[in-house]
Amino acid sequence: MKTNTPAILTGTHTLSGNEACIEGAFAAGCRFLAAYPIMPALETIDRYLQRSSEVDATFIQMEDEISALAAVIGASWTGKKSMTITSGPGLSNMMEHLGLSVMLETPCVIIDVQRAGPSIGIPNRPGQGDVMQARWGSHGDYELIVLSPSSPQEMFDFTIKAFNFSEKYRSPVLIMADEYVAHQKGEVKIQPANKIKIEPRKYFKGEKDKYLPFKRDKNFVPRMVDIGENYKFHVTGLTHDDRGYPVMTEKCQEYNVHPLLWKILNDRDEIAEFKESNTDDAEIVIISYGASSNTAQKAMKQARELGIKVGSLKLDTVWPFPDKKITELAEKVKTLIVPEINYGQIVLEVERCSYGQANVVFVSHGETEIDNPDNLISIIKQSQKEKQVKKGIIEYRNETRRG
Amino acid sequence: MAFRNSEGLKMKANPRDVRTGTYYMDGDIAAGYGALAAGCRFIGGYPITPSTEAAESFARIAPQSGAVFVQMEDELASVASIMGASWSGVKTMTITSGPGYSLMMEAIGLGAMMEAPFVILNIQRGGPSTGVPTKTGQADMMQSRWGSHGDYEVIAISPDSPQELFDFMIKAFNLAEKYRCPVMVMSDECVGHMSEKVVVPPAEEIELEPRRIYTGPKEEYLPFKPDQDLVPKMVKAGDGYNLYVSGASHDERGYPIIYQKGKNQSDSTARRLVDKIRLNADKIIELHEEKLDDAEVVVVSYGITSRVAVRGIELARKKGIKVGKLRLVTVWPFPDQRISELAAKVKAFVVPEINYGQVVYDVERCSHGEANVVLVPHGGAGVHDPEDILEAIEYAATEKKKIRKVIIRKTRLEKKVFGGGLK
Amino acid sequence: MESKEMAEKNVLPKDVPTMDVHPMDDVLRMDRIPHIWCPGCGIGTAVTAFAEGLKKAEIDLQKTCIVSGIGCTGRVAGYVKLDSFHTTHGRGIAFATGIQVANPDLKVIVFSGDGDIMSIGGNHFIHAARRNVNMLVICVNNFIYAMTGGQVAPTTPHAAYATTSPFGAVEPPFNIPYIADSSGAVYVARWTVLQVRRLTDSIAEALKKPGFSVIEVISPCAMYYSRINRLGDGLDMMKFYHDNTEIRHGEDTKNLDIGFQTKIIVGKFVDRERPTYMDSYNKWLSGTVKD
Amino acid sequence: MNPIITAFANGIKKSGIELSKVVVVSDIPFDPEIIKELGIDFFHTTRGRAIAFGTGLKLGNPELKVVAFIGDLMTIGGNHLVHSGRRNMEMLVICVNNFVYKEIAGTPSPSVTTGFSAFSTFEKPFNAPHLANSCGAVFTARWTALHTNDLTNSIAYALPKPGFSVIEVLSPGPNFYQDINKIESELLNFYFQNSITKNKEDTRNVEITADEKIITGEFTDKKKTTFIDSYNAQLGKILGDKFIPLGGQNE
Repeated sequence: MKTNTPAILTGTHTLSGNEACIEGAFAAGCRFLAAYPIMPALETIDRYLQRSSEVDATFIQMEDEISALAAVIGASWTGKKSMTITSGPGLSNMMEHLGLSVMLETPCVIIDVQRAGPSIGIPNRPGQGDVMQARWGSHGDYELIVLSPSSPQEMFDFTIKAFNFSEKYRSPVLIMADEYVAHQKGEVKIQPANKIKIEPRKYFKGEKDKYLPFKRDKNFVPRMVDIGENYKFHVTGLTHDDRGYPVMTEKCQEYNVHPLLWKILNDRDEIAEFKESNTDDAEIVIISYGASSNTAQKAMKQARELGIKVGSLKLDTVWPFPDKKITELAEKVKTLIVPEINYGQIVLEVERCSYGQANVVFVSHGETEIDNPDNLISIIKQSQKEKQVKKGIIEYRNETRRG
Repeated sequence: MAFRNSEGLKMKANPRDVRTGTYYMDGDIAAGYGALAAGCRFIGGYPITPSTEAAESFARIAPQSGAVFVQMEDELASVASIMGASWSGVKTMTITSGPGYSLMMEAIGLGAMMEAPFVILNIQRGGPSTGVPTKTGQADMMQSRWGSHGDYEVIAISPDSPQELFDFMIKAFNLAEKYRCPVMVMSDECVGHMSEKVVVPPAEEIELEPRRIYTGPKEEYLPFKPDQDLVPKMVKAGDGYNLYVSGASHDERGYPIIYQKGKNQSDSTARRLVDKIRLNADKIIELHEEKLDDAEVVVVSYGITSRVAVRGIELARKKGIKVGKLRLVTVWPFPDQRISELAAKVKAFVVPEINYGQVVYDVERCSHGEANVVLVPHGGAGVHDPEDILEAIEYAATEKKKIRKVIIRKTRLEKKVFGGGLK
Repeated sequence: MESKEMAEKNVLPKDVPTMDVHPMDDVLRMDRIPHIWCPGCGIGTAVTAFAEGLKKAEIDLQKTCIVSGIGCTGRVAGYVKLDSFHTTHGRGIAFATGIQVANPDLKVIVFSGDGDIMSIGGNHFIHAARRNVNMLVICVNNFIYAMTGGQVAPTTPHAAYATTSPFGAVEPPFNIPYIADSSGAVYVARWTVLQVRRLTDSIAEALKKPGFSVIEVISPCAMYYSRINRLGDGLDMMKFYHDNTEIRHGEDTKNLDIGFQTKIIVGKFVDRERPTYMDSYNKWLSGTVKD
Repeated sequence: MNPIITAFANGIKKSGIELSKVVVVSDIPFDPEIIKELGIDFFHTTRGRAIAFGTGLKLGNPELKVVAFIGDLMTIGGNHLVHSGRRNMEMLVICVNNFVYKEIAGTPSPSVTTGFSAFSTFEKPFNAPHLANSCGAVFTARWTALHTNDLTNSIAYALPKPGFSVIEVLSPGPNFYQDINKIESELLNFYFQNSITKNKEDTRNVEITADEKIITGEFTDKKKTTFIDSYNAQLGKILGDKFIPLGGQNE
């Protein structure tokens, strides 16, 4: 399946992360956006509106973020690829419907341009404080896919990837960008339409009266139909059987919810993508994602120039977490350094997966350090002094310079 | 734990609020009694199964004590209103379950940021989404820690009986006042709807933590200037302190830093919010330990599961397996250190939870590869089969290899539903 | 089938015609019957009226879908044989807005209760009315949260009892038609479940009307509202409706307050024309909007 | 200073209410200097929740005079507005309506993405006084920010009035941090000059449309039992002596 050409601006452009995200969405076939404006994601809606008449896409500004995600889920069932865009406070409001989209197995994409939190925080500064929230923020058990772009180009690529994942696994997919990436201008290469791989929706093709909305295939993914095709299906947020009818038993809960997790976990090695550099001979590996990976790259280069064997692992996919890769690295290297624009979230996962095999050093950094790796370099040097493996997360607190 | 505020003042419950006596009541009702005994003066709530009985019990007894239950239009309003009430100088809480809890997420961040002391009682049910409203679950545990955006820390405690729902309401209010942060009582449908003996002690036996009220000169008051333990002192709205309290990142005066000049203005708000809990964790954490002296396997559990686990432990002990019990009374902040100590000593942890793995990952994290970690999952809408826990203990005791991942057991239920289990 | 057997056993007179299919078979999900509603509840009647109305309106059922929230009435979607969605509490209208805007060919019905639509979903209600999104909202008002066990609702009449207002409700209730009217709904009616024929006609009429239509259906809750307030069973409530309702078409919506066991004014109050959301949207897109 | 704040400050003074009992709850940040100068308490909450937050403040301490400033025209917090109106919660809501006109030359066209305009251009805006009136508010008024005297009087009147009052103020950019800029003051003038005052007008007729003059004035002024009075009366009736009325007890 290929998308229509007018939606895809093949060529090289200078775009901000926010704009690139919208181009990615159009390229992926997104035709419905429901949102509530919020800093620092405002430019996305601007761009979407500018281009919406060219690509015949619909926009509705809802009264709040709760209804925005509800409308997106509804729209997705009409057959349109749908998404919503928000930032931290909005994502918090969406938590209930994140659960609904998991339960209804509705493909949709949520773009979260993170800002400094908690609560209102600092609307115009970047943060990475919503990463754990993305995984755990709604009640009940679920697994979902979270991608974290670090540049406008990735913002474009990952948005397409997000739509593909959401269709493949019939699951909400989150993109955790941040204010820095969203407002950063950069070169974005857009491939011709025939080079962009688009995952088609998994439609049911059998007889109409045989359709069961939650009958799973061998990968635990059920087939979908659109509203208005005379399938007369029923779906519910209650625990349900294959027909989508509520059944309030322990057995049905197991039958319904357990595969929801495994449809993602089964493919976790495929989904969990990362970029590795210089890890072969490394003694220290910086594990980063999103805007922080820009800092990490710079620090790695400078450290190598100083003769320190530093490698880098950039997580493209944050959830599901690449457990195995981290364990593998921990067994090989002395120290894992995790810089994040928060006060310790993914570092907990790194600590978990390192099984006491390597020192885990956490660096809480601010936006000024995205361009300036000095602090990270000094922490690399400090961490070299550790003689043996310490339990727990090491944080060199004298160097807290958030801002 | 003795409840003393920083001045060493002690406070007893008001006899008017305490319905002293011995009752046979369900956990939800006990929670309502507990909240009133703790001095709660305002509940903004919204009905949701299976937590409504708590609101109903409070609504019946509150007006005679000058307290009020207001049914708000939704959970968003409930939690926002209790924060307002908290700053007006009274103790407040709200009552909810999974879906309502999800709606409260934004405001929990606001509560952390405004450092308003308040309590949220979450009677967990089967999820995700609407799930199984009338049956139990423990799948909101991670949500209670991570559900709102940005960095913050909360305190979460998990009762395992109606008596504890009463006691823990008091404990929760005391913790909230002491640390000025949202405190979650993470109960579940099973405990909430379980009827047992509940003893409501006389008022003089209930110690309450008074609010950390600022008493110095008015002009010198800074609403977010922390004490030694990183918790600031509070005043009431309407007392002429000219308060400026903001949900935006703020300085000690409460003024948002976004509009202040200078880009390098350090944002220390969130740092202190997390530190005030992390650095006080030792004082907050409460654990119940049984038979850990000689234990080779430790069952880590909380809430209703800790009672189900007892049966599994008994059966295992009968078979001669040295198994102990660690019950997390305080789930957040997580007892990193204690788990770490135990990991160095024992062979394995067995973690039964009514979810597909949440707190188990923190157990895994803190065991640093020194002990195996075995998860006994349960999807909700019921509790574990003790046999499953027994088998997990047996397995954990015999497994010789160190396995570097969470070992997820296939339960009887899973085998029954999926014919041998999911692949 | 049962009736056929009964006829064979001579329980029924011979000349009563029997049939193999229930007349509702094509609009209701018979595989989900029996339903969850209590004896004496009025929601079933409302559903019957709705099913009849659907047929009567002669709209394309394939292009019709139904969305419910949570609650007793929230279960309606599960029994109606259309593309049906049982969503989260209060968000039925928001969900339906997404469906309607993404595919304007569809007619969406939101069938839910008073707590769902007016309390937690109040914001979506007034905003969808303001936008005039093309949908029919059927709001069954039983004056109480029945699914959770009888808590006070924003429609509970003043001084009526409920479990969370054990000493009588202290808040005045919403006048649903008034708020719908003032937010911009194009069709507003109120009926009790006693007036089945009028309710059916009203539903059929509203289904064909483009724009945001609201029908409030007053229904007895024999299990909670009537029991807590000692008003008898469902039948007693029907008798009450019979004696205490007055049809006043075109009545000014501000006069439609409902008190505790006071007279209920029913009828069609608002029927006006306004451009729907999609009309305005398309006009705006094509640049013909007055600038 | 923003003219709304000036009117607000004068209104409080005129009403004679003790300043320390006035609490402003807002989802728009105010300049701390303003709050200092006013000498009142201020809470900056998340978007849309100011009224709900204020409800808690009022019920926690019924002596307080709660004023909620809402900025985004009841978009996200619309539900709290209608329900507080229904309850008749004692509170003054100052709703800063920044619905921007396209007609005025030289102004940026109001697009949804400016972050200030609450609605897409083609959507019909709420008739705020009518909505407030229909859900039960006891006092509704609309002024532009330049109706300084009228606005002051309305605030001074509504603040001590028991019940839920809503004053809609037309003003560009609900920004209480800086002085208004040139474009904003032009807009303000435009509002002012295109308005016509009709006190006691039926709220049905005060919708803001592109073609007609903006109707300003005090529209609703009625008496209704407040939430707290109703609560105390109802529970007092049923519980008798056992009942401790709200606001009556001293802790």
